Amino acid sequence: MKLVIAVIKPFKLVDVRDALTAMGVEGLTVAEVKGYGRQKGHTEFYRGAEYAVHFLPKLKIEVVVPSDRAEKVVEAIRTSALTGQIGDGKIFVIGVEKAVRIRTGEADDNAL
Amino acid sequence: MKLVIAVIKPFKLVDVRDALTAMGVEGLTVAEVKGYGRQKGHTEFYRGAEYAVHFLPKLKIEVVVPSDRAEKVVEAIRTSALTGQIGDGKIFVIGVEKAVRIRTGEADDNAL
Amino acid sequence: MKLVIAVIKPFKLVDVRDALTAMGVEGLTVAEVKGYGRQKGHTEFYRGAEYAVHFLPKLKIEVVVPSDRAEKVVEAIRTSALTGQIGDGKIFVIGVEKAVRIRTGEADDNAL
Amino acid sequence: MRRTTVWSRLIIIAAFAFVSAITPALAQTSKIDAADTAWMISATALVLMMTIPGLALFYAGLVRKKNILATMAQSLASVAIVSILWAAAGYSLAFTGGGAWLGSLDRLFLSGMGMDSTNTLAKNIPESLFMLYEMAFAIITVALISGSVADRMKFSAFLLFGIGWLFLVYVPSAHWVWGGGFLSTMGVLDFAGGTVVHLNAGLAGLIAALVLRPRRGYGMENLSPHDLSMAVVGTGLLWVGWFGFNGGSALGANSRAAMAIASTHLAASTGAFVWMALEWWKRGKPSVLGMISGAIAGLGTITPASGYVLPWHGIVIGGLAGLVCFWACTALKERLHYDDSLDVFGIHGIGGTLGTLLTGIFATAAMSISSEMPNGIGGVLEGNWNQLKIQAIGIAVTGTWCAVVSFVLLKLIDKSVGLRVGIDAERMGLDISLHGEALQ
Amino acid sequence: MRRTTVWSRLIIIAAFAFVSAITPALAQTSKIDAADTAWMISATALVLMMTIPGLALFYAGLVRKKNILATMAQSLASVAIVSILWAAAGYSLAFTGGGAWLGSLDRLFLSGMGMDSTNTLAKNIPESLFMLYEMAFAIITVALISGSVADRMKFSAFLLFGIGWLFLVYVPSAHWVWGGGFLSTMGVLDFAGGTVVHLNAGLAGLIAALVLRPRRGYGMENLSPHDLSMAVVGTGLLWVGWFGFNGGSALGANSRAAMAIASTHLAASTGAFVWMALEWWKRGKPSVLGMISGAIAGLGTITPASGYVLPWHGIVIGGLAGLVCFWACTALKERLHYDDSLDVFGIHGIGGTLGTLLTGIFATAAMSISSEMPNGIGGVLEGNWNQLKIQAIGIAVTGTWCAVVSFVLLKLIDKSVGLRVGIDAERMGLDISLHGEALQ
Amino acid sequence: MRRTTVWSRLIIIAAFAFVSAITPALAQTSKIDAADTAWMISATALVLMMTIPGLALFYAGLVRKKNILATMAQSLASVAIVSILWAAAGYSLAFTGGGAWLGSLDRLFLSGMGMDSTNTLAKNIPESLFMLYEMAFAIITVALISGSVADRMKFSAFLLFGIGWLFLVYVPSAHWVWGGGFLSTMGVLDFAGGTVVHLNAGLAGLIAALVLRPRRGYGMENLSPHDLSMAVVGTGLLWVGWFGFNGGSALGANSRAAMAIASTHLAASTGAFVWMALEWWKRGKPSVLGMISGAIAGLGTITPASGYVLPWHGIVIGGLAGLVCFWACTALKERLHYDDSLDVFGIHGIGGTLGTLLTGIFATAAMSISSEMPNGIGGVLEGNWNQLKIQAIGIAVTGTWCAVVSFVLLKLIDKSVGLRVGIDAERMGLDISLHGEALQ
Ligand SMILES: Nc1ncnc2c1ncn2[C@@H]1O[C@H](COP(=O)(O)OP(=O)(O)O)[C@@H](O)[C@H]1O
Ligand SMILES: Nc1ncnc2c1ncn2[C@@H]1O[C@H](COP(=O)(O)OP(=O)(O)O)[C@@H](O)[C@H]1O
Ligand SMILES: Nc1ncnc2c1ncn2[C@@H]1O[C@H](COP(=O)(O)OP(=O)(O)O)[C@@H](O)[C@H]1O
Repeated sequence: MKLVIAVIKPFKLVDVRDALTAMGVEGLTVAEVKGYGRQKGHTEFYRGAEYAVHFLPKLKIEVVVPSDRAEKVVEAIRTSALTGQIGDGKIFVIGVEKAVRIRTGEADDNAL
Repeated sequence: MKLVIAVIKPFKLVDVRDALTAMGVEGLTVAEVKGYGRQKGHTEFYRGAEYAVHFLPKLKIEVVVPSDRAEKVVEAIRTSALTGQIGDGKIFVIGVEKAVRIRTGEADDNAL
Repeated sequence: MKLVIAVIKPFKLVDVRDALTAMGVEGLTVAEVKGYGRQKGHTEFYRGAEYAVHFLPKLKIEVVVPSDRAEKVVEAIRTSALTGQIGDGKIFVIGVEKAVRIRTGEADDNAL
Repeated sequence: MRRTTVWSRLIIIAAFAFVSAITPALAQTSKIDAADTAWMISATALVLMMTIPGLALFYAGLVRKKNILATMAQSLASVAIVSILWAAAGYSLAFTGGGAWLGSLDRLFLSGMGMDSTNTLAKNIPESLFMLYEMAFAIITVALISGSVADRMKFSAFLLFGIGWLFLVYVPSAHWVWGGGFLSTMGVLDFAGGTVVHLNAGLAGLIAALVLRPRRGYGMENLSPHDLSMAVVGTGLLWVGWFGFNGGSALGANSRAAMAIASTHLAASTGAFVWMALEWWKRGKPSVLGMISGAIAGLGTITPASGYVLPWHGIVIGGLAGLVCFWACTALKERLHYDDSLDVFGIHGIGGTLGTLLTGIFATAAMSISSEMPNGIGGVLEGNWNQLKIQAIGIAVTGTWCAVVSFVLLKLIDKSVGLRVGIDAERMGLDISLHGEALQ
Repeated sequence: MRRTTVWSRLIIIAAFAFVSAITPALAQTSKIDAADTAWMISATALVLMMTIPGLALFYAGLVRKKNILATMAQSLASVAIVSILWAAAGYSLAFTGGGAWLGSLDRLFLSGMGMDSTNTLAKNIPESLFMLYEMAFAIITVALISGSVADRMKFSAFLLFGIGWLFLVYVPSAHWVWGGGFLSTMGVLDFAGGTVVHLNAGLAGLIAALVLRPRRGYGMENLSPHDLSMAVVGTGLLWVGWFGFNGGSALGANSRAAMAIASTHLAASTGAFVWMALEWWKRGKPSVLGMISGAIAGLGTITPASGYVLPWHGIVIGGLAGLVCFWACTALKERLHYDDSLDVFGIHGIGGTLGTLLTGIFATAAMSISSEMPNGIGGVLEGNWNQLKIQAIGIAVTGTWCAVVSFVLLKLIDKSVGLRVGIDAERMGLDISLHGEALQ
Repeated sequence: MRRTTVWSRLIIIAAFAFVSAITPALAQTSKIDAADTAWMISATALVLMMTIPGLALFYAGLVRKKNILATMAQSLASVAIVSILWAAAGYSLAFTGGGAWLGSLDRLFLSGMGMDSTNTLAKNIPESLFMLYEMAFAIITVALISGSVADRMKFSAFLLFGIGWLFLVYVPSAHWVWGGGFLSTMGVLDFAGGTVVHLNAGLAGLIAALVLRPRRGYGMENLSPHDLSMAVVGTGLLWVGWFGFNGGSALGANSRAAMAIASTHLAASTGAFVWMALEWWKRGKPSVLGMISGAIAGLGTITPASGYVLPWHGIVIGGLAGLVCFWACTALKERLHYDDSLDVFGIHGIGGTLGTLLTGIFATAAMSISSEMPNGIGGVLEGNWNQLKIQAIGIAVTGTWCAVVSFVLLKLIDKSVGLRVGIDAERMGLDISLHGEALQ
């Protein structure tokens, strides 16, 4: 199995989830993160003080899928999260050795 | 070493932590996440508007342990996080190549 | 490529980011997490009630880098996140099979 | 470019007003009552509190996190700008001189308003206090509109709209109904602003919502409130402040003020209860948002009637308010498919109209006795069907004028500075994109 | 099923009251003082502000995030429902007619309350105002109880309890002490509600907490407050509102009101200071929760005494309040092992009792002079030990009645609709499970 | 060790004061006006509301999440401690007896203050009310200072500083300007506290900020506010409360109070508008923080003038306030490199000074007529250049004394208990490290 990690723009979550469910991915986990990269932040003023905000709000999606579907999932996320503008984010794929569904104890592919 | 990732129901954190410390796991990291899966969410009304809430609050526990203990840790988490109801969550195991304790520079198993 | 995960003390973020950009790492993702470990928490009183707070606020930095640079990155994080006091945190390295830049579709090292 | 336009306009208005401030001033004196003054100062403070922080909290509590400060900014700016313009010309045009259509220029920049001055409309308190009290009404009316355009209107556009709307809609209709204008001569009963405040704000809000078109993601994305507890706090302050709003409209510390507060408080309570009950029955759960919506609906609806009805009428009126406004914010809104973000129309527009009509039904002679009306005026319940007709006319006139002028104003602004922020700004949230700051 | 029960009961009550509203009405007239009216309107607004948003914020700031809206809902619903019932029958039963046990039905649905009506208990202000002022007291007393049952009581059960408790406990004891009932004839001194408000609410809260049993995880899990800053804001509004609560109980704009406010403010300050000092000394750190707890303790404790004592007595009484309530919320609570979620008993129950006793000690003849008591009444400090005995009787009677009736009521509701939410609902939080909404 | 020092000192002060409370008491009686009393009670409540919850919210909304409760704690503690000390000796030393430098000890622990007592400075209201009203001023002045030292000062050190500063700076300067001291005899015009409140607090804040040195990370890390919406709410309450602050300084329910409120409200509005406009022009975006900063600047600046000028003067003064304070909080602050955390100096210090000078320019004879000044006093606009000189002297005297004493006090405390928390405590946040609690 593979763990597909995608850092995307927050407002793209719905599109990505729909794309994934459309291809039968039944579950995923999302976390609010802050991202630093080529996309420049903005400057905030507070009376006399000026602060450059480099970290931008992003969402990190984590989804574990059977190895053979990883390719498709990555592609689905890429297309659904795409705006074409800087800051769209990244997708990373990592190998997963074991998966367990807590409720049933089912393992690996059956756990997903 | 293995990175054990567990997505559990929030109110199970204490049980899981106790189970892990009981077996000598001295550290772990927790993050608040939102989960999407078979467990259905609920509907919220705001005057005329109706919103279906699909993402439910979950906790993601990350703990790195020596390879030989991974099995036991997974089992400990599974039993302590179990309620038997849908939405109990998942456990994933991933290989870790290197671990370092920042304070001391100790590496790998000694760093845990 | 390698995914370098570092759990650090919140106020060290700026130092770490500077150390990484200094060595040419152009992007990273940060998440607010709570950590449990050797560093002891504190006790909070609320009128009659007394609560022991074991989980301390930490930041989790995730950065994916070309395999050959992983060593240096780990070292850079270690030195920049170091205070020498308990609770400084950990660094973990995990193998990444694939990376994609959503905006361009560039893959692997070019995606970073 | 855009900004220059904004300023140039502001400057023109200010300049104009200042010049004309040189006109000779009049000073009328009369017997000022200390007790009435004591209560009216408190009432004025209460009505200002309704906008800041009351309304600012109520509205901010209903939007998403990224728009909380921008929403509050609209209430804050309404206070700042309306106050200055009210002193410059608004008060004079609305409340001095008895023209049928508009007041006089005698008090431009409050010229000639001295220590002993009083206004013939309130001989028992200092004119400066009367001016302030009415100012607080103008402020909240403009601020109320911001709820309809929340999450998408340009701050500059809102300011321009507020300025134009104050002079072209609020000031005239306040004069017609309260300043001795033709509607008051006609006998329209509007104790504290069913038409002038609530109908006007609600209708302007609806027009603005329609012209601006729905928020991005409306109907698809989850646009639910970030922190409803802020809205609850705002409701509390609005409710308490309404004692000054309706009670203060008696312009003195007397039984009428107390009676108005009694019917007001009971209407708010019943409105909250009915809306809660309806949700419980239809959706299985009584929401906090429902309770506060019902309370505000009850308060807005009783407003025009409060000084003319018996306390228990407040229970009936509040109950109807909860029922009708609940229907307006759910069934009606769904049918018509407009995105009035915070339901200013569904609650204030509908409530103000309903209340103005109900005033024609429940008005009680014994309660409405005053120097102008020695025998008081009764409504349908006392056999006077004519009053209901008069009330309807008042609604029709005020509503038509408000709708037309608001529409034209919005179109003009849209063509010039533009009404709506860009899609990226809307996505990022107005706090950052318009004001360069955000909640963390 | 459950809901129907709720509604049917509400309807019955309403119906009953309405029918009897046809009884002939009496209208007494007398000299209304404008200045007193001015202050009492403000005082009424202040006391309403104590509940919304004051208490709503104070309590919401002490619970976990998932229960914030549900906690506010209880304050909101208390306002809505108590107000309607107070107008329907509560006021009439508590404050009209001089029966030893209960008032009359003369003012059901406020029938016969006209412009010039006054109540013999407050001849100088409009009766409608007196009714509203006392209404605000009834509201906050019921709302206070919600703190004890926070995080676990069904909303429907709370409403039913509030309705029953209002008529069976609050109304009678208000009549006994303030409405000319047997306790006032006996000479019990309770200026603004040590027994009627604080002892009653605190004791009912304790009983409810015991019957409901502790929150899930009490003693094991971390149940600490989500956002204490809300509680601080609530405390500020409660403190300021208390000027109307104690100062308004003078029922006029006079020295007595000012003196009552002086002792009240000093008691709050000293209570806050003492609690802070105790925590600093015993725990090494002075907590903000400690300061606000001490302030509320001081305010609750001075309440019955405020109109009868000298300003500096306020310092002594406030100091004792901080000391005793701190002990009650820590040592005592620990020993007795009950889960009174927000310490309504430890602060209001204990404070109200303590204050009522201290009134018997510090009462000063020179301060307590009034039309009813031309020579005023002194306490132990002025050699009148008997007063202390009378105060104790007042506490015993009020407390016993309150405890017994509250217990029976709770048991009845438990058997019918059930008092407590299910375990899943409690875990998910009451905001979502009971009201279908939540903070984000 | 540290704590003991704190307590021992507190105890000594209390003890001393109590002993001397045995001095014979004087009781003057005179004609108390109910209407004036009605308004002044409300005004007192409004001014207390300015500190809690007003200022507590305003300041808490400008700090980082980890310091929100600690910031509120400073406002709360100011209320508790200043109130007690004011009753103990502050009031007596500031407002009784006509010494040129200091008042008398006649009212230690308010001894002799009876039902009918009045103060010669306010013969128309109960002395207890006058004492409370002035108490609220002392409270907020001390609380204001906390903004300068936010995020780094020890709670114990702040308390000690507050206690010393109250008696050594506030009490004397209040006596000089308002209590019949030499500055009032000299003719300094300060209606509601340009020197006594704002200049004093702002200057003390600046000194404290300098002595404490900047917050860790100042200039490097992002120290931006956690939740500006709290600051907006605080601003609303401060604004409304200011009606009591400036309007109440007329000490009665009269035209002067109304006029003072008119100029006050217009100054706040213009200040907010100007600051907003400046930011829009210089930075491209009008911030909410800018608007509220301008409003507070306008309010602080009009304070000394409010009772002596015409309403439209408020617009001019408020505009200048926005302009000058914006410059002070940006350009000036940058040049001088001090870390006055929440700009108490830039807004209150500069605003208070500016306003006191402008009072010497805009003072209008017709407005300033009073029993003491039968013909009123005009300023430069009416040809009286001398008044400007007198105002300058008032500023110089108050400022010098405040600066010197504040500096010495701070140094003494630094040497004894220490002023600043350790670096770890500062990093962890004062909520946890000083008070053992935190927002979640
Ligand atoms: N090397 C990296 N490791 C982990 N996350 C990264 C890395 N580079 C970028 N990111 C994440 O991707 C987000 C977008 O990257 P950015 O360089 O800003 O734009 P783009 O993806 O279009 O090149 C960043 O905000 C960050 O959260
Ligand atoms: N394929 C997946 N990848 C990552 N997280 C998942 C995946 N499937 C489920 N989860 C996480 O596990 C949680 C529980 O899964 P769900 O299907 O709702 O119930 P159950 O675990 O009992 O089957 C989800 O809310 C989500 O956070
Ligand atoms: N085995 C582990 N797996 C994952 N995270 C860990 C583990 N051990 C520690 N951590 C994280 O590292 C943080 C610091 O560890 P701790 O033992 O407190 O101090 P130190 O790193 O100095 O030994 C913890 O708060 C936790 O977030």
